[in-house]
This record gives sequence, structure tokens and C-alpha cells, in this order.
Amino acid sequence: MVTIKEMPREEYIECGHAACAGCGATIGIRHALKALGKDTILVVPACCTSVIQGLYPLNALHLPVLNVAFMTAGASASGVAAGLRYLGKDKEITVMAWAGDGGTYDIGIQALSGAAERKTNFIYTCYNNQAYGNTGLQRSGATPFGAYTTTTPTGKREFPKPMGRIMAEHDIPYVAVICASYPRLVFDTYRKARDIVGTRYIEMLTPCPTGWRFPGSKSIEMGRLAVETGAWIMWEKQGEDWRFLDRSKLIAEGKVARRPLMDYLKPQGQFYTLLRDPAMIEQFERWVDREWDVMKRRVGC
Amino acid sequence: MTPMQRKPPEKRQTCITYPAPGSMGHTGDWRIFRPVVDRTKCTGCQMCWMYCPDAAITIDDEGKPVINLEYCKGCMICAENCPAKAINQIRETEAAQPPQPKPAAKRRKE
Amino acid sequence: MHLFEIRFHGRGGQGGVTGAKLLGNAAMLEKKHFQVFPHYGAERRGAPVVAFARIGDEPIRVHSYIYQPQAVVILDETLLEIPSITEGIDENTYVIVNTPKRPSELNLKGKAKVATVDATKIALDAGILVGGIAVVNTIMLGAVARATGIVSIESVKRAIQEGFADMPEKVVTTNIQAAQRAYDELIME
Amino acid sequence: MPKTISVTGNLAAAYAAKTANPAVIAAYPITPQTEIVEKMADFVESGELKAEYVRVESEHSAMAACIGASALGLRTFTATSSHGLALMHEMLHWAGRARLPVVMPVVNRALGPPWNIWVDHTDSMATRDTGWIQFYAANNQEVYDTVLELFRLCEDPEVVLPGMVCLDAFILSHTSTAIVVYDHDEISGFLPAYQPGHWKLDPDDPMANGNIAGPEYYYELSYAIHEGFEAARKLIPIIEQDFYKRFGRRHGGFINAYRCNDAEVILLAMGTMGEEAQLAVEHLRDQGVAAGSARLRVFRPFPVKEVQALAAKAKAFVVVDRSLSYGHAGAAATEIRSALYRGTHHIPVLGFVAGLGGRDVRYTDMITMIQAGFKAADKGEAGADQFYGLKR
Repeated sequence: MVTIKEMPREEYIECGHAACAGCGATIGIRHALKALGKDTILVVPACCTSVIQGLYPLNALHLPVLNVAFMTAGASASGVAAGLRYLGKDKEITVMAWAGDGGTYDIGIQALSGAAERKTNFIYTCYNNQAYGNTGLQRSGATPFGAYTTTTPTGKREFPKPMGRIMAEHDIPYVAVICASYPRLVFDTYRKARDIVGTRYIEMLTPCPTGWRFPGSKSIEMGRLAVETGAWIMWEKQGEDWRFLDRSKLIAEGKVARRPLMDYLKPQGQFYTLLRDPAMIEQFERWVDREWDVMKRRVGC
Repeated sequence: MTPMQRKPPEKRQTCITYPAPGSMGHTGDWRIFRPVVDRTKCTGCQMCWMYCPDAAITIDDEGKPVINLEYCKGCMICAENCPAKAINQIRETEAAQPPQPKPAAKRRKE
Repeated sequence: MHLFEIRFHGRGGQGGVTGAKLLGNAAMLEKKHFQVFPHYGAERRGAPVVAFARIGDEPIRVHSYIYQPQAVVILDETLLEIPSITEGIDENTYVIVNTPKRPSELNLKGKAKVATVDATKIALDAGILVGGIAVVNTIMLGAVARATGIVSIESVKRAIQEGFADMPEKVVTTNIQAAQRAYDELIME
Repeated sequence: MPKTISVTGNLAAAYAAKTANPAVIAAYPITPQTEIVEKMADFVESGELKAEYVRVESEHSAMAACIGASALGLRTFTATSSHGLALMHEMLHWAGRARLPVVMPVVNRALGPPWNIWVDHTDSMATRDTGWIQFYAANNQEVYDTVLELFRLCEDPEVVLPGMVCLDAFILSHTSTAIVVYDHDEISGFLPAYQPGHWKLDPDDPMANGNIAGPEYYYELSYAIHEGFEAARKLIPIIEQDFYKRFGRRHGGFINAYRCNDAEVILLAMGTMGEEAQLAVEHLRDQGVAAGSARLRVFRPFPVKEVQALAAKAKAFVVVDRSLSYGHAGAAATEIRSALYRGTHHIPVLGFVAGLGGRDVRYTDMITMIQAGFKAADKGEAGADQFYGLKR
């Protein structure tokens, strides 16, 4: 795994961007873009990153960026990928769609599924802060069970969609589910994905202080708690080979026990309503167990 | 190939923008708390550099972090995650002098 | 009193917009017409935010921004460095600043009727904090009532009472007392 | 060597696209446009056309993909109709405002419910404000020629706007006629390769398109789009003249007028109706009636001066619309009245809504309409819009 000092110093997201203080998504994009490098074209639908780029006439992203409509990340990226193939540059230039969870799980899933089914040569990143963050935290298909959002004031009633596995079923060459609190893993994942041809889906949990309601200084810790309690499972699928990653691998192999779920739920304001309902907590815990069973069968360990 | 016209913003015919720091202004004004590096305690591990969401930390030639106070938002992730507890937090209003931004080391030829 | 226009300057998370709304509600309690609106932009915790309030005796038909405010309320002293803060003011404009300093120590001499109160200290004393940020909006309303008289302190307190109806009783009383403290401790020179 | 072939309107559009040699095509099938996208697939798979063809999963994605490709500075083509055009409406705005010169034939078809696949102009009329140049064709050769003219116009550095050429469902799209077609190199003098003037996605010169512009900048960016349309207004006759010089054909610039110089009443219509109207004029002229007809060929930029000039000698206009803005009137009638009001010849404009949902509008019908026009001229007043042939 890459060491910190080996990580390139070039920054493809400039300081003074418009993200909230402590934003997990900007940690994620910083290291994803470090791994991909200069020859990258970004396609960004409506999401926090649309705003994070800052105000005309400046842009915080030091790359060519095509801002596109909410529903169209997969489709617009398909157009760019086709254009690059026409120019014969599809090997040297990486196309990456960088979308939020709402733009991926909900409004953009059709375009993404179409692009994957067409074997489009691009990386699709879903940076997942588990709600429509840019518009003030409304519920999305990725919002955790029981979580408060402005459209689920008494807690979400459904469990999040297993988007990673849905994309894996699209028979695409690479899928990875990681977390921005592990920047070295993020770097390695994108450096690996960069050199694979075809559709690559990477989903990255990006802790959101404003949305999940915890102090901005705790973003790294909150992402790690999600993984260490097993509420977020990190894995990858390359070809037919499924693998757990990093801390999730240690948990799956029984080398490290899962921390109690409460460690993850308690410090976040978004679970304020959930924490008052033991039955819902129990349902959440059973869901985490089921997720681990499903993933263990997939990985085959 | 006609060169891309880098016209002044008001004269541009399309909503094109160019990369630059400070796309949201001097975000350093947002700080309520300010990180201060204790260089004696710092072991040069660069964890702060890695975790900074704003790429506002650069590493100087002694391998120690330099915080760009013009843009640092004071989120304190660096302080929170410093293994050596070498970064302290002080209230912005109590900071000795107004923030003199030490321009970030030139990362690439502009 | 024709039309009283107020500009609130704060930072994301300091409750500038909520403060303006509460002031509007206070005016409503006094049977006055009001209009309250934020200046929408990318609100971010800590980033500068502007909110507006208009209070008048007749229905308010102007809808554009406020350019010559009768009062400017500054919830965060560090915003004084931003030039737009004091745009459109004249010697008759009340400038009410949350700062430990006295009005004379702010270089606004002769440019406006300056009033100051250390709302942050009042908030810290009363424990009115959210996410590590002192929330000074209700407190500054006490200062606005005292400096401008556009609404009475009683209306401010009742507006807080009704505005925080679904909050714990203790939160309501601390906010009301904090507003009263600002009303009492306001320094005007 | 130019060839004469027998093709439907759809295939005319496809042949024109092949002649223009686009780099990327992204399209989704919809009756009655399907032949276009099918033919493009044949061209690409047979190797006749070296282009990337993205078979997207919806019209919304079709335009999004075109935007992605065009953003690289590449010539891009698609086609749609009716509900497809409606579904991609958001992306029409996006392509227009991003100044991406995508060219798109639109087969005018009715919007449901009830399902109806026949001609109706309401679909394209609903996209007047999206920043797209709009032409309406009356025959298959004009479809072919206009696609080429549109690429030239839309890609001009002063214009840089997307453009659509509208053709009537079935009356053109599925009707075979003989047209003359060319190979790419025979028209490359008229239509050179596309050079993106404003911007493009290029890692060696990174720039972004579309992040937030506040009130202090947005207004001027919108005005710049309007300037693009005004530049197009100047270029349309120049491009048509160049096309005529090279290929010996012209289609009437903004308005294809027929025997209007001494006409007292002029019937204006769009698409195939505008051409058939000439038969009504000839019939009336044989009876010594001073009638004329004019086919509105360009709807955006709207030909205000040309409409005003047409009204200079006439006593009344009759406008036949294959579209209806419920609660008001047909689109062409509305905009023609607006154009006249800005001029000095405020002659009566009698509006007819006709042929919605594919109902046939024959020249005999237009004779009746013109005669009603003469009554309006005598009274000096048009009266309420009329719904021709309504079964009520």
C-alpha cells in the first residue's frame, strides 16, 4: 500500500474551495485525483461538488470539468468516452464521473446502468454522504436506516440499496466500495482502477459533518467508526474475484472484532431519533449481520 | 486550432471557468478556531497533510507542516488526527495577530 | 414611521436568518407589517451570511434588496473587515455590533450611530452554543430593541417564547434572559 | 460525384448526417424517427461512416451524451421526436447554454395522451426558448440540405449554438422522393471540419464549464447566447448563398415567399403545408384572386423584418398553425402578430389552427382559409382565431 510520503504532492483540488469545514468528500476527491493525475476529465452532475468547485469565474478543480444535469452523469460520461475513442485518446485520458449518492442511487441510476451495460470505458465514483447534502440533507436511497433527514424527521424507515452489488451484477470489470477516511486505500484503489479498461464503479463513504451532525474535526474518525463497527463494509470485485479490503478484511477473517454499533451511532446527531428506539437499533444490527453474511458468501470466506 | 479565448469573465460567451485557489474567496475568514503547529512535538509524519480537506497544508523543507491561513477553514481535522498531538487549537479572535497568509509553496508552474 | 430596513450580517451557523425572522415575528406582535428574507448564496458553516428585515406601518410592496438600511446588525466582529458590511449607511444608521469593544473603539466614528454589546460573552455565560459556535441571534434582538426601538423588548421576548415553543423550557428562558441582558448592557455613544 | 437517390425524409436526414461526417452519434429510437437512427447504425457498422455511435438508454441520455462528446470539440449528431424531444427538454437548455453545436433533426409528432404518432408542431414549438436554432423543412431535399447548412451555421465561431431541423411525421419522414446527395469530400469546402472556438475539455489546457455563476455574471452569459442568435440571423442568407453557388439549390432563406409581390392576402404556414399552399394560390390566381403564400422556414431566430416586409403591400395575413398553445393560439400566428406589432403595417392576421394529430390539410382547405382572409381584409379586422375542420 502506498505510504504518505510516496503520495504525489500535486493537488488537483485547490485550497479555498467551497466545501464545509471538515468535508469528507473533499478528502476523498483530493486523493482520488492524486492517483488519477493530470490526464483526467471530470463529469460532475448536480451534487455537493457542483458547489464545492466555487464561483465563476474561478474553479477549484485543476482539471477539465464538465458540469452536467443531475440525471446524466453516466450518459454525459458516455459521450466524453465515445469522443475520446474517436480521437484515439481513450487509453491515455481517464474519464471519471464524480456523483453523489442521490445522483447515483436515485435520479442517475438509469444513465449509470445504461453506461455500464454498454461497457463504457470510464470510472464512475459515487461519493456517498448518505443524503442529498447539497440541498440541506434530504433522504436518499443511500440514507441509513433510522437516520434523521429533513424529509425523514422521525428517521428513515428503509435500509439503503446495496448499490455496490447492483453494479457488480452489471458484469463490469471492477467494483470497489471504500471510505474517504482511508486515504491510502483510496489512492491505491484509484491507481488500480485507472489502468483497467471498461466501466469501473467506485463507491466511497464520505463522512459529512453538516449532514450527519458531528463536529467537523471528527470526519476521519466517523468514517473509521462506520468501518470498524461493520456498518460500512469495504470490498472490491475485480473480474470474478471478490475481496474484502483493509479493516473489513481483518473483521471478515476474525482477526479483529466488530466494534459495537452504538460506537458509530451515538456520536452522530443524525441517529438522534434512532437512539431512542431500541427496536429500530435491533433491526439495524440485524441488517449489518445480514450484509456481512451476504458479502462473506460473495467473497467465499 | 483556434486558441481558447481567455477573455475577461464579463466578455466570455460561455460559462467557462479556470482553475485557481480561492474559488470561494478567502475561506480563512470562516475560521472560529485556528490550528497552530508545535514544531518541536511534530514528528514529520505528514498525516495532517494527508487528511486536510482543503489541501491547505504543505510540508516545508524541514519536513514540517505549514498551514495556509488564507484558506484554512479551521476544521481541526489535522489537530484531531495528529498522532503526536503537535497541533493545538486556539480561538481565532484570540490569535496573537491577524492571519498573515504564508503563500502555499508553488505546487506547479501556473 | 415609514419603513424601517435592517441588514443582519453573520456567519453560517450563528442564526442570522432565524434572528431576522424572530424580529419579524416581534413586529407582527405589534400589529406592524414585516418582511424577512435571507440573501441566498452557498451557506456554509462559518461563511458570511446576510439576512434582511423590513418593518412598516403599511403593507410592504418593495421586494428588492436593502441598499440604505436604517440599521445594520453585525453578529460577528470579524466581519467588520469586509467592506460590504458598511455599504449604504449614513450618520443616522444604527450599527449594532457584537463585540467586547466600546463603540468609540470601532473606527466608525461619525459615520453612524454605533452601539456595541458582547453578545458572545452573554451566549457563553448562558451556554447558548451549537456545534462549538456561540449562537447570538436572539441576544442581538435585545440590542436591536434597545438601540432602535423599532420593537419593544417585551415583543422580542414574546417572539422568542413563541418561536422556541417546541424547545425545552430551559432553552426558552435562557434565550429570553440573554436578550434582556443585551438590552440592559448595550453601550451607545 | 453527386448521386440522385430515392429516400424518405428520415433517410434524407441520415444521409445528410453521414455527409457531414460527425464524430459521435448518440441516439434513442422513437416513432417516427427510427429510420434515422437505424440508418446511422448501418453507416457506422458498414464502415461508410467512421463515427462512435452510443446507443443510449433514453432521449434524456441521448442529449447528455451528445453534450459530453461535443464538449471535446467534436461534431455531434442525434435525432428525436415528440415525447423524446419532451423528455430531453432539460438537456436542450443545457446544450444551448453550454454553447455546444449539436445538430438534431426533429420529426414533428403529436404529444399524448392519447398516443398519436402523426404530425403536429406542438412538440418543437414547446422548445422555442431552449437556445436552439430552429428550421422547418417542406421536402426531403430541403431536409438534406438544411442539415448541412445547420452544421455550418451552428459551428460558426460567432454562433456556436445547437440547431434542429423539423420535418413533418410521415408526410416527410416516411415519404420517399428523389434527392441529390454528396460524399463528404464534395461538401467539405462548404462545411469545413468543426473548430471549437469557445472552449473544450482538454487536460493540456484545463478549464471547466458550468459551475456556479451568481447574479453578477449570469445575465451577461444569457445575453451572449442571444448575440449568438443575432449572428446566426446575419449568417443564414450568406450560408444559403454559398450553398446555392456550390450546389445550385436554395430554399427561400427565412421565408419562402410565393407570388406575394402583388398579393392582397398572404397565407403563411410551416412545413409541408407551407409548400402545398402554393397550389391554393395558383387555383385562386387562376380566378383572378390576388393571393400569395409564404412558408416560414426559420423560427429561431424569428424573422421579424422579413415578416414585416411581407406585410408592407398585403391587406391581411392568414396563418395556419399545426400547433396550439391551449388558452391562447397557434405559435406561428402569435409570433407573426408580435413581429407586425413592432412594425408599422398592422394588417389583420387571421389565425387558423389545423391538422393537429396528423389530420390532413389540403390546398383546397387553404383556399377556403384564404377566402376567409379576404373577408377579414375587407372588414379590416381578423376576429377570433378559427379551428379549421373541427368536428363539434
